[in-house]
Amino acid sequence: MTKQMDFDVLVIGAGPGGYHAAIRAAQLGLKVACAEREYLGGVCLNVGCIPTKAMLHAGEQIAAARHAADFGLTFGEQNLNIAKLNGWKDGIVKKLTGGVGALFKANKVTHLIGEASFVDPHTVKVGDKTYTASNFIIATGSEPAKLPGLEVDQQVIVDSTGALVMPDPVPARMLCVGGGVIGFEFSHVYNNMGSKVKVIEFLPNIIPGADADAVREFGKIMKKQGIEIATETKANRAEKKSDGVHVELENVKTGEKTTEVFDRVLVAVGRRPRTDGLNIQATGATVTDRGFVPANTRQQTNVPHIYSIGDVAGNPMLAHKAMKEGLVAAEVIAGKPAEQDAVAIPGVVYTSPELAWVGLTEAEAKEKGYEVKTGVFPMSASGRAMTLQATDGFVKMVVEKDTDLLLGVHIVAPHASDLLGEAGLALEMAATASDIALTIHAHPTLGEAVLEAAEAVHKQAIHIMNR
Amino acid sequence: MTKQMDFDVLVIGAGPGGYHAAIRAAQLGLKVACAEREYLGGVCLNVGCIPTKAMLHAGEQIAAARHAADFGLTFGEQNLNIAKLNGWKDGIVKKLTGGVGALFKANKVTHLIGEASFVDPHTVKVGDKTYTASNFIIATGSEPAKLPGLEVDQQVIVDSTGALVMPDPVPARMLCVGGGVIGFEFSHVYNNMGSKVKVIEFLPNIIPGADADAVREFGKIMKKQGIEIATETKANRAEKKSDGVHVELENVKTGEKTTEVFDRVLVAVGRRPRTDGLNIQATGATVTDRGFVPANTRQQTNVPHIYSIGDVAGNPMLAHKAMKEGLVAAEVIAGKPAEQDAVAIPGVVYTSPELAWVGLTEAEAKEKGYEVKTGVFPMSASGRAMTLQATDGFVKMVVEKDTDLLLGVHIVAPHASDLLGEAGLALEMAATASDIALTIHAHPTLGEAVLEAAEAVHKQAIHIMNR
Amino acid sequence: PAPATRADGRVLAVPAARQLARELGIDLAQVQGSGPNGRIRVQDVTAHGQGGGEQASAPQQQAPTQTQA
Ligand SMILES: Cc1cc2nc3c(=O)[nH]c(=O)nc-3n(C[C@H](O)[C@H](O)[C@H](O)COP(=O)(O)OP(=O)(O)OC[C@H]3O[C@@H](n4cnc5c(N)ncnc54)[C@H](O)[C@@H]3O)c2cc1C
Ligand SMILES: Cc1cc2nc3c(=O)[nH]c(=O)nc-3n(C[C@H](O)[C@H](O)[C@H](O)COP(=O)(O)OP(=O)(O)OC[C@H]3O[C@@H](n4cnc5c(N)ncnc54)[C@H](O)[C@@H]3O)c2cc1C
Repeated sequence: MTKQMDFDVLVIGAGPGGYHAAIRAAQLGLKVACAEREYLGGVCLNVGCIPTKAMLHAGEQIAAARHAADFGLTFGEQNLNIAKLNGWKDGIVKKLTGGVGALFKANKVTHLIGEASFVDPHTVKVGDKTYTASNFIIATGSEPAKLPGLEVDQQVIVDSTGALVMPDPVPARMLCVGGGVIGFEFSHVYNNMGSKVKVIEFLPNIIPGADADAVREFGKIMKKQGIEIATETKANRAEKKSDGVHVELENVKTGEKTTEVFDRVLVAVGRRPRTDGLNIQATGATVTDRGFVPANTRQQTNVPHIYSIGDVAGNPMLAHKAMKEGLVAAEVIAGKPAEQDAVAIPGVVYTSPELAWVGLTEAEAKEKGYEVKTGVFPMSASGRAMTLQATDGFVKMVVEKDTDLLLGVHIVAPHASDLLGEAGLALEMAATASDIALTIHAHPTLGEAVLEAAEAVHKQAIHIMNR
Repeated sequence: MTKQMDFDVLVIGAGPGGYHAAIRAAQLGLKVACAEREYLGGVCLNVGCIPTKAMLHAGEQIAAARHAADFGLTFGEQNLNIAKLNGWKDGIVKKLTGGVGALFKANKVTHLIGEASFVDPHTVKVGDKTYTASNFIIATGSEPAKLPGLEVDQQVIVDSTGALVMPDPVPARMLCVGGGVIGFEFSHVYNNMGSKVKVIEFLPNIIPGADADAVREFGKIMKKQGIEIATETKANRAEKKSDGVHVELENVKTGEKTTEVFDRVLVAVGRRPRTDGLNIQATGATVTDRGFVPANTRQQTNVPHIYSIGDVAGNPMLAHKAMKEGLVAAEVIAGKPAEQDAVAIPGVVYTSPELAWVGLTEAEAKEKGYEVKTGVFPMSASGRAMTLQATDGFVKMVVEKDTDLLLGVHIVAPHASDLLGEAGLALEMAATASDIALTIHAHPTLGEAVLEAAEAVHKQAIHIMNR
Repeated sequence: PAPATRADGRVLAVPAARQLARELGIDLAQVQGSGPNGRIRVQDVTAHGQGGGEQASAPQQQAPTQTQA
């Protein structure tokens, strides 16, 4: 690497992609800086993955206390101190973002505070200083997409960041515009905390990208828990009045319009890549019309010393994809033979039960020309699920017919995200359904449902009849 | 198989080993009977795995309600209806054992009610009828070991079966004699329900068989939760008096004796194989002095048409081992190339956090001559664990130094049993730590701690400093 | 040479490969594994069977068409 440069690598953005890249590059002996204009940990730690999971846990504990009556445990009146709830969540965020700062220090990553803007392909400006580097990693992430007619004020009309602050009192009526992962996580939180929640989705199905059977099961369970779901529905406009926000909803098939009143409206209609202020043109790196900065499997843009990772590099916009890409970029820069060669990137909706999947859906597998067989095992037949009072859902396995090769695993179950570990490793190791079926799974565990789904592929599940 | 026989296979005992064997044999087209003298589902469903997990869940919900105050959720007075608790647990057991009955019917397994006793190598007597079969599978399980001086009355001095019925009121002072898996599961339940619990263990360490570091961490956490633990201690005798059971305890190193008073004493000092009434001598099958009926990896005893599976066949006495052996025996009888060739049999203590492991402990690996490296990742550095209010514990990975081959995984963490799925599959697939480290794990999940432990093996964990 | 066999006698093979070897009557210790550390995969057993190293005693399974990614 060129001697005169200030850094071997300068990472722009300290989200999960950026901080993984910076730390790994430092571990590999490179001189590293990471510029961040807002907060260490990016969207994920500050206003994404982590605070939502804290809120989800709190909501689930409220539900759990209610269900405890089933086994004879009851409580006098319940009180939720909302200031304390928000503070607890903020405390977790602070601990984790502080942790990133400490890791930067310990790994000798220079933390540059401020917005980075390219001056030329080897120079950025951060605040009023300029820095040169042999390599740059663009990790500037994404931001919520906007919806015309529903202007976010972060009080009554909120995006995911505003929704993270629970108002006091909890809103009685809540509309979630967008039936994707983020929309459902918030809907689940607000529903458990006492809001009457309605989710609307423009497309015919919620949770786009997930397996159709899994989505059907998931939707059924969310409805059973009290969430109203309207697909093929859009929100045209919202008007704030004294009795609440009046939202005009339209059935996109019939064109029928109705107006409903809510106390809080969440706009969760997707995210878009963020490169504003970056002056990326100064580098010559390509930006697509949708604003992404695409990269090859070594995370290089068309300008080889400029790397792009995470949400800004492309879909799926998920933290663990950003992390993987961050590690790959750092290792490639350090001369290691790294590549983003993942067979599959898992997805999770952290509701209760969770919806989690990795690999191909049944429909995707068929589209790709695979002849498939499937195996399904219902959680209602799991002893462990019964003892956890959580028997909704199933494990579905999609397998290539001739070779028995695992193609995808789709789980609606308590702790589904924990069960993904096995499924993900199985896919990466090119495992077959037999490999899973022949592996002893501890009893009684939720993982036995994964085993039984693999057995069901061969029509040899034990705890259900195989058809 | 001989034509004149009543059955192709006659299974003795309908525990998890027996009912798996019977159902798989039927799936493979054999004519099957299963004799059971007490209850479908055996120890596991009736007085073992399942009811304990129900009680553990109930206890954990009590603890969770207390911890909810951390995020601002508080409750008025709490009431535990103990009759309802016991009834709820019994309901789950009934549903599952009823399920086994239904599966027998659907798979056309003939259920013979009564104690089976061999008449000759091809004939058993059940009640006053005799049946012949081409093959027999002995799946008669095990029963609690007794401790001289502490006679079980199932009221104040109980074994695991008596301990499953929670008395009303919950005993104020409880002694658990035996610091193994079963002892700790009950201690955890009683502790969460309000008992002051003391565990005594004869050996220098609790949870024999588990990794020493994991056991140390686990013991620390149990103590923090309020359980008193005394190792190298035995109970000599118990005397029931009006103010409770007076138990003489002895420090086995110093010989020092003290007497302490308890309201309930649980004797959980292990289990022994059960062949009484079976008249196994009539078959010529070997029985060891400790009462086991040993089998080869095809589950055959020295008499080839007589198979032995589960607890009665040998240690470890675990339901999932029994199930695997049941499937193997059934498949071998059906002429399939099955073998009990498991690389590792997982173990779990279903407390909160759970202690779960699969494969070799560090000490075992070294004993076997492996040069090992290890990687440890603490749950306190896991974002997901923070949101679950459960940051105690760690994931430890034991790996062969030169080859990076995974040898064992030891987990003290919430949902540790769910994380075992990945670890177990990895061992069976002969995976390396790199295979796990290179696999994308969803964020934020507890499984990331498994990933990070694998990275730590290579001194490349992201969220801790690597030494 | 059979590098998949370890000093402690364990043969490094995935569960489905072990099953297939039993089905075909093939001694895993004779199979050359193609994975890391000589780990034996299903296709290694199939290839060994077809290579005539051992006489297959049962109908052979279809070889997986897709190799490890
Ligand atoms: C509510 C919500 C919940 C989510 N839950 C999950 C989940 O459970 N699991 C999951 O996998 N994903 C989840 N996501 C998505 C996840 O947050 C993103 O995929 C992830 O944060 C992307 O990481 P990143 O490093 O690419 O970018 P980001 O996290 O967006 O970080 C980019 C960083 O770059 C900084 N930056 C931008 N431009 C500049 C500049 N010019 N100079 C300096 N700094 C700059 C920003 O301030 C920001 O800190 C969630 C998202 C939301 C909104
Ligand atoms: C409190 C407790 C908790 C446990 N928790 C777990 C756990 O979480 N996970 C785990 O893996 N293991 C656990 N175990 C161990 C597990 O229960 C046993 O390993 C398992 O039940 C063994 O299965 P089996 O089929 O070999 O025998 P068993 O379950 O013991 O069943 C044997 C059956 O045979 C019947 N029988 C015996 N003799 C005859 C005869 N002559 N004629 C007819 N019928 C006969 C008996 O009535 C019985 O139903 C636990 C055990 C206890 C006591």
